[in-house]
Amino acid sequence: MELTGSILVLTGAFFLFSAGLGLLRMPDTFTRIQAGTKASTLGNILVLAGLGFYHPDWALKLLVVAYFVLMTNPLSSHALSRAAHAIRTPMAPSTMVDALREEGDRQGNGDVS
Amino acid sequence: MKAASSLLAVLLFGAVFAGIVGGYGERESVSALAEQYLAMVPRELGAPNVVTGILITYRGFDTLGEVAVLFMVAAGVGVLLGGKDTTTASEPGREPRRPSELVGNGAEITLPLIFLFGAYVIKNGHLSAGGGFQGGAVVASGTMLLMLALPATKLNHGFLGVTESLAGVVYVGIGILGLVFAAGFLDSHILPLGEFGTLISAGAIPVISALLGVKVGAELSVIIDRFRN
Amino acid sequence: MGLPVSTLLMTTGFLLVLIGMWGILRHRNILRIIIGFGLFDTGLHIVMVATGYITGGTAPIIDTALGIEQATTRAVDPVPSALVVTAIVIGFSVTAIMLAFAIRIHDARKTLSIDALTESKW
Amino acid sequence: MADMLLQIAGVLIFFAIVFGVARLVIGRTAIDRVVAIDMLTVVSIALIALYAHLSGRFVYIDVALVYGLLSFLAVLAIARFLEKGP
Repeated sequence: MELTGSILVLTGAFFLFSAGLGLLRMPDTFTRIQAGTKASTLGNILVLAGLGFYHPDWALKLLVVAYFVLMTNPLSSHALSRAAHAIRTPMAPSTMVDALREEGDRQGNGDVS
Repeated sequence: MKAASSLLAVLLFGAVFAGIVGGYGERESVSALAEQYLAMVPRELGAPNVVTGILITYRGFDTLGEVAVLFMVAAGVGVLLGGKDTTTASEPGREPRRPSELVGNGAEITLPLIFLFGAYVIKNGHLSAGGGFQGGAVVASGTMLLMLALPATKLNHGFLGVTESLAGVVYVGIGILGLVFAAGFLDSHILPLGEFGTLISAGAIPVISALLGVKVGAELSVIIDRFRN
Repeated sequence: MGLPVSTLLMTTGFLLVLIGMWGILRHRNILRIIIGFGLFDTGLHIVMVATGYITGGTAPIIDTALGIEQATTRAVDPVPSALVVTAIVIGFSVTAIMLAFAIRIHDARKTLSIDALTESKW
Repeated sequence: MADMLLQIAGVLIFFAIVFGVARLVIGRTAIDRVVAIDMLTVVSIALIALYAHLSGRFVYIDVALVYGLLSFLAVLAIARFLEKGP
């Protein structure tokens, strides 16, 4: 039981570590947003699940925290990346497709909203 | 010249602070007053959270004054900013961008959770980390999310004002009841202590905590709404 | 193991105070001055909490992990914590009033620089 | 065994925080810094939960929840502020 919990915590910590690494190493803002958000959300939930194995009586509160992070973290990074797109943050030279810009052009206004 | 004098001032303060930190040894035990509080709050008041016990009962006057300060701030911000919201809101051509649909829907999912958590923090003020002020701040941050994600919503200032005033009046009324039925103003022994560590316990502390939470939440919501333009 | 916790906390708090003081003294924009004030405030809160820490202390909330008998020996000093709750509320109030004044100044002068406020000098 | 795994996890989380702070310091645009703050908050929630386990106090979990709530609101507000453009 405890071994399962600690392995889950270790996996989560590895994902958090890779989130930090991606945040530092990725070439432009948008890739940093996706690296920082996805990996850290998964890592956080894994750490909380591992702690749930240690303390089964804390499980409900840990579940609430995990649910909250799962709901809010993608939301805030979505708003952030939309803002970054709106103020024309430069993208990495290797970017091929800008779907949000194309959608805005198709609707006839340059300003995507 | 000005930069040099500012730097000098900051460096002087830095030297003073360095002296304070260098001469400070970490304490090994709490002071006599704190030991008294730590021993008396669970036994006399029946509240597991010592900080809430101190804030609501032993320093009840202070908390009452604090709530009065918040009330004055709400009134002052209303006086400073209240008269102009009708002119700037209807200004054409400066329509703010609507937040995306995802943010709106996400806020609708998260808002009940936040308000529920605020109520939880308020009601668990005497058991766990929390209390009236903290829970009120959580409720007010829910209001802030409402304004960020759904900008078209209007707050009912009249209702919030009446709620806040009622909570304040009942708070002072409980204080006077303490004067009549127990040892002094804002004494929490007017209700039975109950079983230690349960939700309905610790005398009047949960009631006062709930009133504080309602009052602080309403006041902070009004203040935040005033700053929206 | 290393430095005591309260020394680390006090160093952090005093550094925040110095950064806030530098911001208050050197910036001409009112919003930046208000942010400097906020840093100053937060740093002082950290210092106040640090003075209440005792070695190996834990939160002064009595539950299954901290019995009534252990409370006087293992819990941290609750008095600075209670003071900091008050201080946070007062700091919030002062910040709200300052921001309201900043909005009024921006309405009247169309600028946020304190160089525009000339007539109140003595 | 389990304790050693937890210690390794603590070291990994420490390095995640170091990388986040590095991005916070060198980040070229304001958005980069906000992303770093957001990531640091989520890492801190995990760290607070881990600390609650290590010290055996249930009450610290509430702190993590409040922390996540405040960071979420701050990032939304900053995104809305930045969206209006300079």
